[in-house]
Amino acid sequence: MALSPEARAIEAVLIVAVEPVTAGLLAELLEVPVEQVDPLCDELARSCRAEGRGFEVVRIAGGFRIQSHPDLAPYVERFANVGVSSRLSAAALETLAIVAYRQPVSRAQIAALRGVNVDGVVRLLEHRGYIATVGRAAGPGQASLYATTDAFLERLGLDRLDQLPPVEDLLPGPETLDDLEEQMRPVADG
Amino acid sequence: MALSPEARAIEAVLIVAVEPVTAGLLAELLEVPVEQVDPLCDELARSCRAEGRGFEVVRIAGGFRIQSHPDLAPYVERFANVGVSSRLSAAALETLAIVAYRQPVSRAQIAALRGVNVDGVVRLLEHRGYIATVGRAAGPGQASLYATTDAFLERLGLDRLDQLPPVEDLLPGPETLDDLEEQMRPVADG
Amino acid sequence: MAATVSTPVFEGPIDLLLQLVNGHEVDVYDIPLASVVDAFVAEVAGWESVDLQTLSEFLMIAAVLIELKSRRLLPGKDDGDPDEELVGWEERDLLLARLLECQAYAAAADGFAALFERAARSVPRTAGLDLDFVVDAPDLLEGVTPEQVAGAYLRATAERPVPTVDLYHVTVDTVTVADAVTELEWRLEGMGRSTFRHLTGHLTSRIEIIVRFLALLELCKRGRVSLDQGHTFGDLEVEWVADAPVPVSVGAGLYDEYEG
Repeated sequence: MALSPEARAIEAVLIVAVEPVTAGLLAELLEVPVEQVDPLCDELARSCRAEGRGFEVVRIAGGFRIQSHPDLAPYVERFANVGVSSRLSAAALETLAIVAYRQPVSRAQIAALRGVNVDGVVRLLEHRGYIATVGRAAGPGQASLYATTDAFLERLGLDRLDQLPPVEDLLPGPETLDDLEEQMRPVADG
Repeated sequence: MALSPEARAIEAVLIVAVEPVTAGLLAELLEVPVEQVDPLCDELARSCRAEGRGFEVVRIAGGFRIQSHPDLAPYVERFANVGVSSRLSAAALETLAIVAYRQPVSRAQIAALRGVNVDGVVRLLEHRGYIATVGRAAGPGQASLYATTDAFLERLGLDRLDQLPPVEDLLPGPETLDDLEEQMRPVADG
Repeated sequence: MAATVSTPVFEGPIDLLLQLVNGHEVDVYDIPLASVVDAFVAEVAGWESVDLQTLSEFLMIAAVLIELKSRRLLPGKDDGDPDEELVGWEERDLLLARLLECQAYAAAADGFAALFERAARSVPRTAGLDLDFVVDAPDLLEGVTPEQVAGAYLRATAERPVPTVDLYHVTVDTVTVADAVTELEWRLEGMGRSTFRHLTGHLTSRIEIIVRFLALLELCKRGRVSLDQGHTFGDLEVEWVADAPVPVSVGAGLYDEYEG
């Protein structure tokens, strides 16, 4: 089935875009109501799957983009610079997780949680563009507050932050928690 | 009709590539004889036409590339003029800054500093006239060397390059100062 | 964590032990803590240099094990109202809460690694605009100053963070009992009487509630309020003692601080 003219136009725009294009901008370019953009991009994504194209249309960091199909990673690897060198350490990943879930958060708050100095790790993450300062805490010292960036979403392949699993789901299993709670219930009458 | 696995792989590579990819390189990536590349690219180009995709596969000097379909030029032009972005991305600004302070500099040198592929960004900056090639590096490969242009100086309201703030003056960076401030904060506010 | 221990029922890394205990695969009852500590000390003795991270992690896990074990050894109580459970919460319990939270973030970090890995299999199209297109877009450098260019250069070239000497040991984000005392004095003076649930109803974090509880105990100790609890696990009634002696000034250092 041939693509609709609007889906073709979206594809052409995504082919020349260098970062995700928002639905609002696509609507403006096509002169269609913004509600129509999602179905059109769906049409586009479906047609890529149906024809078994070498790329896919995905929704990422609040916009749409074209990217190579994951199946074909072995072929495109040499064009991409996302190898081992950029892999984050466990400490960096955990710090990133804390920022992602507790943002906006200060360095001191992260350090309090991790129990170690996190200055170096925070700077590394900032340098990579995964986190950025978004303001300052009230109170003395006015510590910088950090939040995750669109680049973070892009690198994780996410559209929105709320696609991350809720932190509750990451706690040890429910039985374990119930049981821990039981073990920790006060023995005295309070 | 579904694409052959080889045509899919070529499509993925062309989607990711910034510069035209030679038949020789495609043959190498796919591990097929180079004579097979032309027919495969033909298959790909035909399927794009048959399905009425928003892009086409073309052969130009030096190899194959994917580009937006000429029919859709009005949308692409509008996107370029309205959309692309009315300001430089952080990544583009950093790349421009590297060229400004390190010129003449090759793409590979910039990539080494930034830790990511900068081809697209360099093209954008070159296309916008902020940087230009000023020669070629000695040695194998003879990489193009980039420098900033008069237009760049003009946009920044500078007469000469040496009016850019000396970067040593900016050390220690603002973040470092924040750190110091944070570390010297009174112990508690209670 | 590198440290391993050996006990009659378990041999392996200490954090694995805690996971097994949490997951019920090993009963904390069967773990002789002395042998855990002995094994760890023996291991530390073999170290060429002190690994602070491992040491502190061991201490934390050991503390949690002791906590779990002591709870298990004592006769339990149940069916309390969840709110009232807080009454027995103490700093040690906060340690476990924090450990659980850290475990959650470690799990999230694993998830992130998987997402990174998966996302890296797809590479975005970034070829950009075909140069044949005529573009008269607004100046991309509009509003950019030379200083911003310099800043961008520094960001781009700040390859590795410079190691710095850590001068602070206390976090800024503390909820202090002193603050809570002041706050509760002010509120209770106006209200006369209230309940613990009412006083803490607006709070969302456990630590804030606990700090209010400690502040109430402090006020009670100083004779500023009287506390009454109708029945076990009932709501705590708080009454302001209007004719109490003038309070001594509330200063820092008199109270423990709790990290939020």
